[in-house]
Amino acid sequence: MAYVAIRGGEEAIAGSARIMDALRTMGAGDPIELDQIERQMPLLHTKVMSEGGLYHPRLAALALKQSLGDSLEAAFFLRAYRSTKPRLGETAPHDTRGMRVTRRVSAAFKDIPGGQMLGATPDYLHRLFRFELMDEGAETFDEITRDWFGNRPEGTRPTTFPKVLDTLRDEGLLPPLAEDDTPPFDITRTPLIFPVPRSAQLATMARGETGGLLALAYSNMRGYGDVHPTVGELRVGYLPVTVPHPVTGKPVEIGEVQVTECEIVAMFEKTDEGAPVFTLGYGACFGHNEVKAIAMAVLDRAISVAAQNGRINNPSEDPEFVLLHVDGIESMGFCTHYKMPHYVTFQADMDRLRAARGKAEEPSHVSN
Amino acid sequence: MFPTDTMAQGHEGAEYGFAFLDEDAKRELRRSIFKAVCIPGHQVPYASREMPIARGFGTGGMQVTLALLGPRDCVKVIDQGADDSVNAANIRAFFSLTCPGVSGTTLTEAASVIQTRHRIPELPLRNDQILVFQVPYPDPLVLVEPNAATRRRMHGRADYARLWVKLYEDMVAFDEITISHRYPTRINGHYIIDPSPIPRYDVPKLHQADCLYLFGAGREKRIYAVPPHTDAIPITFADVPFTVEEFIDRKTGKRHCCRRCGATDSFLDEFPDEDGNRVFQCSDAAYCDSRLMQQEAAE
Amino acid sequence: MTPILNVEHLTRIHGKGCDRCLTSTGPEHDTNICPHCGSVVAVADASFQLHRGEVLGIMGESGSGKSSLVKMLYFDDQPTSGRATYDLDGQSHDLFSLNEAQQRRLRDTAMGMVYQNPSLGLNFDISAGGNIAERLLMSDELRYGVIREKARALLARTEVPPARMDELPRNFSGGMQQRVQIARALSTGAPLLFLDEVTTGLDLSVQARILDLIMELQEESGVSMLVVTHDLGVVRHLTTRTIVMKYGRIIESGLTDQILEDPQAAYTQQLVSSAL
Amino acid sequence: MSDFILSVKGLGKGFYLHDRAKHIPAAVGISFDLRAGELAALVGPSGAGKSSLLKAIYRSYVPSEGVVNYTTAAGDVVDLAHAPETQITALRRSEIGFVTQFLHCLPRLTTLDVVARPLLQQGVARAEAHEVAAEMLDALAIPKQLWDATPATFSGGERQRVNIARSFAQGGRLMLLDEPTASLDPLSREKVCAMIERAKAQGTAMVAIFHDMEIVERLADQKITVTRKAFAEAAE
Repeated sequence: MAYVAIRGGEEAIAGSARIMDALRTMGAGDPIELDQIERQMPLLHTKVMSEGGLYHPRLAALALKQSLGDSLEAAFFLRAYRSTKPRLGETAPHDTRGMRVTRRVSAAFKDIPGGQMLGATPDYLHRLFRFELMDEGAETFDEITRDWFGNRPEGTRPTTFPKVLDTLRDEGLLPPLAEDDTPPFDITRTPLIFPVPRSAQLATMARGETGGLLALAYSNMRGYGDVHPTVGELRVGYLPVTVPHPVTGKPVEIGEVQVTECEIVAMFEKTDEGAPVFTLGYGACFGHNEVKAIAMAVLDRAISVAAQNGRINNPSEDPEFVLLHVDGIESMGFCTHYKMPHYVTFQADMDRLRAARGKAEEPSHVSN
Repeated sequence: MFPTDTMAQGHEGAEYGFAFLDEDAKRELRRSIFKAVCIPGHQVPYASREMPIARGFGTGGMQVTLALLGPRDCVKVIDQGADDSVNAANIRAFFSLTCPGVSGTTLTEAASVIQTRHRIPELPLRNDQILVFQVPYPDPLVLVEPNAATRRRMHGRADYARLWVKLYEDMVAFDEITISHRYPTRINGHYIIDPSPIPRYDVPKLHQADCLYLFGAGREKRIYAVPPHTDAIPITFADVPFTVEEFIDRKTGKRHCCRRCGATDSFLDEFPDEDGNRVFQCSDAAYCDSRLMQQEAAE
Repeated sequence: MTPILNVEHLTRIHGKGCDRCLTSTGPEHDTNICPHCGSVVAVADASFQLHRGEVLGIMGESGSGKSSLVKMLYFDDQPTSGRATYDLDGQSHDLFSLNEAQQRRLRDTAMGMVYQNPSLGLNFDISAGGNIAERLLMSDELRYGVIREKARALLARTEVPPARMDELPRNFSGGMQQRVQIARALSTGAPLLFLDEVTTGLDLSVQARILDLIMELQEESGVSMLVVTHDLGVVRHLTTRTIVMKYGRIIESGLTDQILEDPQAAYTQQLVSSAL
Repeated sequence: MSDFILSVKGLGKGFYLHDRAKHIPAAVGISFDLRAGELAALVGPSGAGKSSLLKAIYRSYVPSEGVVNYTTAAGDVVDLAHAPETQITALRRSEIGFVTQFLHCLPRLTTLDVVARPLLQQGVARAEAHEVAAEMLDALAIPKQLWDATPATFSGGERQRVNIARSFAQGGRLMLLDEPTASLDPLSREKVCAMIERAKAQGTAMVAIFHDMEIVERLADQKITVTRKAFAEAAE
């Protein structure tokens, strides 16, 4: 009997878990190594850390392995793990001028101080299959690696670069950076009660789901909005992380995290001081995820414009609309929950429908 | 004790501390719970943590329960009134995994904390019991106002006319108030709450109860409470009485009864049997079982 | 006799404002934007009284501050400075020193507003009757039968066919939407009504019928009205006294026939002669 | 207490047109006193400013100079030239009437309602107001079948008579009449004159302009000659 089969859920769950595990292992040859996930799928791997809001390369790889490669589920593992850990300290704010840059481009200027640096990007690669990758061996990997290290361009390129936007600031085309010592809004310790400060806006998007951010930013780009961004600078690299020493209080470098950062320059606006200036949108996230950083920068700008004008014209400009809907863990979870039983509420629905139909069927019923 | 082998993550249990959450998180939750009890019906925001089950599956209720549980507690988990539906089983397994020492039960009268989704048990709860609701939408005003900032202002001013307008429009269209569950209920004369998707049948149980009711919304990050001996009045018109599901057989004019235990005083699940007949059965499995046991003992 | 509404030195400046805003704007400077700080002086030092049962016109072109004035009195906006007292049943309410809940209560029960744009005054997603019901519910009427009857009677009085009371006002003509707004504004029997360009944008024949309706209702109920308009015809039809505004200032006030037939200020003369 | 209902001293009216920076010469100040039941006729050449002075008494025009002392039913003396607008409004509603040739009325009201309206505004019961209105319409020979129609559809003469009916229905202590008989046929003119005589007999004081000197001679107790100030004098 179908209804009774639902009862006894514990066995059903145990069975389901066994099938999932079998799915992961049956006929799959050698188990995939965590290192392999981290090294051979770095973009997927860092996306999981970014959306999970936890920079833990090893657990991120484990999460991907355990979730059968589902990036939302994997990010979810990291988030849930976070909930069990106390907070031991806070890092100081980091200046991305100190980033060890592996890629930086500007769409605004041909020549930028330090030069453009294309780095690793699929942007200009043809999406044509390289069928030989179907059959690579360990020796092929070694060969490619040797070739790369052996033929690297000569010279002493710097690893850190000045920010492109500083040039615009020097010229007065961008407003000077305002000194602001307000501690940033901590979205992991405080719920969003609107209106929220910009730091809450940025933090929420920094661990937002790439696809969600992209969809909303794209709506703005396509005409449901008018940010019209120019990528002032997009950089990818490694940012040293420092924490105050527990005893001396001096900043100590404890490692580095991979970060993608995007600053967009948007249409200029009038200021109280008179001369118009460009406006900025900022995006940054863990790992190498340029689409996410650009989308975030566009949304940051869109929300700020609306806040400034006191008028929301498009969904992408509404902080509540954007910030409450870009979190992948929350949206995925809520979508999933509709699969759970809703017998009671459906029973209640039927009761109301029958009552309403009963009224409608009564011949004596006169609509008033 | 709970069976511990039903979760895929089971073998990792040792990696986690008592009640899963870190102590700071639990302390924050308890502060929010106190505040919610002090201001009946007010939605207290809190920094909802991610749970290892998905949003929408009861993460809010779980966090409240985890903040309450101590090693001497006895916990019961129900979903749709049943202890062994998949979600209830899953959450109970999680408690057993992460809360060593806490005992589990399916008996309503034996539990100190009951976590529930969509039902209030048939057996009246005592003043030493807490019922924790899983809440998908904490704010009844979402029906009439999409903007959260505006809704907060409306709650502060007890500005609820638009909810009544919704009832008015219902009456105009159907000559009935068609809200079947999540029935807006006014607490202590001020705040109106969404009592979670319990059926209308359960709403009167909130009023002047002996037990404490706590509501946890994980995704929406709100906790609220109906303390013991507090007014909880479903909103309606002075001349349109609030009604509950009656399970009247329209052919016979009599109330349907549970096909297992014969109860005529419980909320019933309705479903087709193998022959396609509509049959009815207690939604509260523990209630149904205890009636059956009493009947067996009497025979 | 005390006036029902006494407005003293009401000022509204949009922007950060400076101490030269008031002396650098106005009709004599031909602007309401402060040249020193760029703030917009919407209303400056406006004082007037509305007497019980009186229909007072506030006339001016767009940007004159007439709508801003009424918005403040209806609590849609906050004044920068100034005072207004509302005398209700012998009790005087200092409008801008009330707390938000008191203001809302007063607005919901003792004031009515009819906006030019019906979408501001009506909820288009609920029925015409529902819009009336909302006001009645705000004033604590919780009997469905009574609400239904009152809504029906009010709509009938404002000539909305009873058969349409359960339809959404978004499907109504502009004139019919205004009738619903008027019914809603009148629903609580408030002794004070604000009308903001209520006939602007309607067909001439519809305008005339709405004005007649308003006039009849005024005579029936004796409600005091503040009628904001740029239309001399509306002023002539409805009001006994008129205030003329320009760049946020009251530049002239008087009996309506005097304002129309013997205007004193240069601006009013121009306004009247250009309309004739 | 004065036994005058109206005491006008040095009332003059001129205009200043801002856009042309031009003074329009004013009517010379006039003075006269008026008792209950008396009619003062303003006479003088066309363009001398008779209408302007009449409107200045009613305060449709702002008087340029002079005093217009009116004794109210309650016995107070009010200078209409300077009284607050609310007081003017109150007096217009209950004591002071103005009759022009032109009728402004609500297009939806029936003729009977148009005439009864001022009484209704004074708070007179509907039935009683309609009775008085019917009497007035009857006296001015407006055919009964027209009473339910709106005057908006009437001929000029009919409208004028409806307007007069309305003013006399309201009655009052002081009536200001601006060419009430102009362009009426002889029969109607006679009816209006009779009505004026009747009102006088009932004690209504009146200030009137008639283009027909015969009527002036017949009805006026005093004639006030209005002349225009010399241009040079006005421009000072």
